[in-house]
Amino acid sequence: MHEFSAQVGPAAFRIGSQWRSPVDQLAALYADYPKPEIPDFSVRLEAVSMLRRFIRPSVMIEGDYMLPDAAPLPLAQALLAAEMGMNLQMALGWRRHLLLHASAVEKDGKALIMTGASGSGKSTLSALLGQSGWRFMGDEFVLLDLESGAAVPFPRLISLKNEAIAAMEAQADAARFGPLMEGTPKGNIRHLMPPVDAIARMAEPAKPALLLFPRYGHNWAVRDVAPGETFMRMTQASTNYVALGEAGFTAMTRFIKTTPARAIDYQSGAEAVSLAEGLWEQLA
Amino acid sequence: MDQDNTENGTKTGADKLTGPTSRRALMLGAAAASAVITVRPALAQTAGSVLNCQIPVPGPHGSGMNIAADGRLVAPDTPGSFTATGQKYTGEQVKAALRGRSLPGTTYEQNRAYMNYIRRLQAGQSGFTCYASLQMPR
Amino acid sequence: MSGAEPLYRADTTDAMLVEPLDGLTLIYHRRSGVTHMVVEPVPQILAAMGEDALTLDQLLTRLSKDFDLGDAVEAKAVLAARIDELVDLGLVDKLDGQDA
Amino acid sequence: MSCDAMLLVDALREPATTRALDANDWTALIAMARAEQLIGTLAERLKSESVPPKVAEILAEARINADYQRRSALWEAECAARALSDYPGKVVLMKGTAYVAADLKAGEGRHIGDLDVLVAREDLPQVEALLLSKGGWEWVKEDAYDDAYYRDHMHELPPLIHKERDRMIDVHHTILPLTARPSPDAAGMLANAQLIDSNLTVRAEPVEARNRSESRPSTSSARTETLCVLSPTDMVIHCTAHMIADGDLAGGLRNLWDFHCLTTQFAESDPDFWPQLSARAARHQLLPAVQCAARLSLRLYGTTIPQTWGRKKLADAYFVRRLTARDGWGRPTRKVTRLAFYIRSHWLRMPPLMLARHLWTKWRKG
Repeated sequence: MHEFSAQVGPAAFRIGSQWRSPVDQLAALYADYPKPEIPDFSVRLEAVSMLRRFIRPSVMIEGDYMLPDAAPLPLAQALLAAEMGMNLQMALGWRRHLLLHASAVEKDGKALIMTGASGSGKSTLSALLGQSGWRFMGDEFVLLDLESGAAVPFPRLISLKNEAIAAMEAQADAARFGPLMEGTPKGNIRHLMPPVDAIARMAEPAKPALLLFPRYGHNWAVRDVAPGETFMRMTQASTNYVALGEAGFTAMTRFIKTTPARAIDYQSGAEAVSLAEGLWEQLA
Repeated sequence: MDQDNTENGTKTGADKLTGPTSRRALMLGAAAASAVITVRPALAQTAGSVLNCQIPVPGPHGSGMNIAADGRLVAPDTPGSFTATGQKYTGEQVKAALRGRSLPGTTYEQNRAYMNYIRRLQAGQSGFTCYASLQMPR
Repeated sequence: MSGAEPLYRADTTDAMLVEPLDGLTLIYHRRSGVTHMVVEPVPQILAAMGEDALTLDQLLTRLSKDFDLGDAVEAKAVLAARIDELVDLGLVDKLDGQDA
Repeated sequence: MSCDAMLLVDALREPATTRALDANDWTALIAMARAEQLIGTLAERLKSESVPPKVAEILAEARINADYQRRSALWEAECAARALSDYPGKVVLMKGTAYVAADLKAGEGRHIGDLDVLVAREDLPQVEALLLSKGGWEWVKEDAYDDAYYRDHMHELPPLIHKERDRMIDVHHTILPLTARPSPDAAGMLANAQLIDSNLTVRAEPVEARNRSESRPSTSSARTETLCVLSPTDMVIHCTAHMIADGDLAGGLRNLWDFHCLTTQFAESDPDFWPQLSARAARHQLLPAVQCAARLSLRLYGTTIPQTWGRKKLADAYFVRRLTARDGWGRPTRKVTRLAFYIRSHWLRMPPLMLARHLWTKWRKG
């Protein structure tokens, strides 16, 4: 088994692979991240069968925590499999913070948190803001401290999809991109290493100051979101809210009550960045 | 007791000394309309159970009224508003509309008004539970 | 037992965390670990019940001290439906009636 | 790095053995404990050990999760009790839910999945109807073959799932498939089952079937205290049947840990526990299975068992090989041993002709 490990925010992962290539790719992309002594989670990339290790190799994601019915991916997409495996460990296993399926950036010690359905652009938006004066905190999960309510970064590799790939290729250092994976179940995917500063400061939390529900592909618009709707949406955007019980309830209600929320519709990344910055000036 | 205090009903409702003249009307709603939504674990909510529900536009509480562009219920003769017949949309149709498709049989403007109406649904109104269940991130 | 009316009793107040949220009320029920989002009249019903076991009529009387319930027959029907809902969720216990 | 799950067994038996572990050992131990669904149990066992900071975080997390499972399991039991409040017979909680409901050591940190209950066989239709109509449960699958198979040959109803809560309930009427060779006395188990709020005593006094409308505690209508658990001896026997006489030993380390905790706790409170267990197991035709479990429990977890039971059997070594077949990545190992136990489990459940027919039908349906 080829082995790789890295620490992302408060969580450390080790990845075991029956093939060498995914581990080499991971090692290159996670070069800036610290190596843990003891990982929190184990993820394994395994061949569907002995034969499929060599002939049309197919990668099964396994690990400490798994969902049934996971479909295998071709070896060329093993990097995606590893990322999915790590996300799954967080979604199913993490209980140390209230976990929100959201992206976040930071300025002046305050966090702008963005959440929405797949395709809403929350990931791209956090990457764009991370290139323009904000500290990138994460594009997939935001962790809320159960005691203080602070947002704790989880700056894993940024997972760029489809049109977002070209948009970010125009902005970020070419050396920080992973291989382009075409035709994955989520379309084309290319990973981008977060800015060096984002990784160096990944232990630094920020106070939630604004929550946005971005939606890509609609005319420019800003809407108020009622706290009740925000609450429902956030509980559904959290895979551990119910498991955390009272601590989760307390953290979630505090977050909803103290963080202004807006829904924004936008047609382009530039439009979204200016919308977000405008609302930040006004509300944060 | 003024209206602004109603949300504190749990803590203060029973203790308030209010004479019959100052009693406010309790919003009882209809017997058939649920007054409770229960939070379900996000991962346990399977697509199947999400997609079987439906949302009427408008629900019984707004029958006979029009829907304004921002989704509010307005009088039928309000300029710029859209008629609505209580047509029911499935969770799947609304989910697609949330992703940018139009609700079946609607014009662009009408679709936006209807979707705004759905977004404004409150607990207890027909369709809210369905809408809330569509808010799953994946 | 034929004429006995059922009694209802809410779970104790420290069994629930109640958070008003802009017209809605969030209730975290400690024993089940479940969160409910409720609207009027549910918080008012729970407050009126306190920790006592009440018949529907007794509850109606308590509520009408604070609120105008409109038509009494209609109010009782709605109240019965709300109480059934709360019993199903385990926030209110339905006790066997006692012959008075 | 240790090559099998003896690392986990050692940590559970004697927490002080973890003081010698290095970072790799800890990593392996945690992966194994998660794979065997014993991470919550391990967290409880290591509560007062000083462990590396990262391990402390992982174990604290496991405790949070165990609390959640405990809360959900008890709530599910309470919901079932409410749905069955008009059913006059005993409803007996089993396995993990029973251990936490009765506040037993075996329940501390334990992983709990579905809700398992035991009711009288002749009452199955009534219980099923109440769960479907009043409780909000529904069938998991509508499949004539599986349905008929369950009803004709198994010891439980086809599984039901709750519409809103997405949790399963298994309603059993005995503790082994009807086709299995030992035939435990299910009626006897029901007769000896005790209300949860009565302190568990080894000398189980049969509880009268309650008239629920009168004996219900005044503080609540349908809490878990209106439910029953098996008597101590029967609880141990069920745990054993589940592990040795039925299953393919999947989850065996956890089941054996249950056995260890239950017997240790019951023997501490009653010096006559073991002889009674022996007599009771014989009555249920499960004495050899209970003795096998006791020997394995002694061998792995250091359980104090009667001296006459402790003589090693050749087959015990194979059980140990199977129980500890797990590597430092949490992967199952020893494929041949695992397969042998899988075939054994089917062999124990069914007569050969029926086994062939069962495997054939499953295979055809793909």
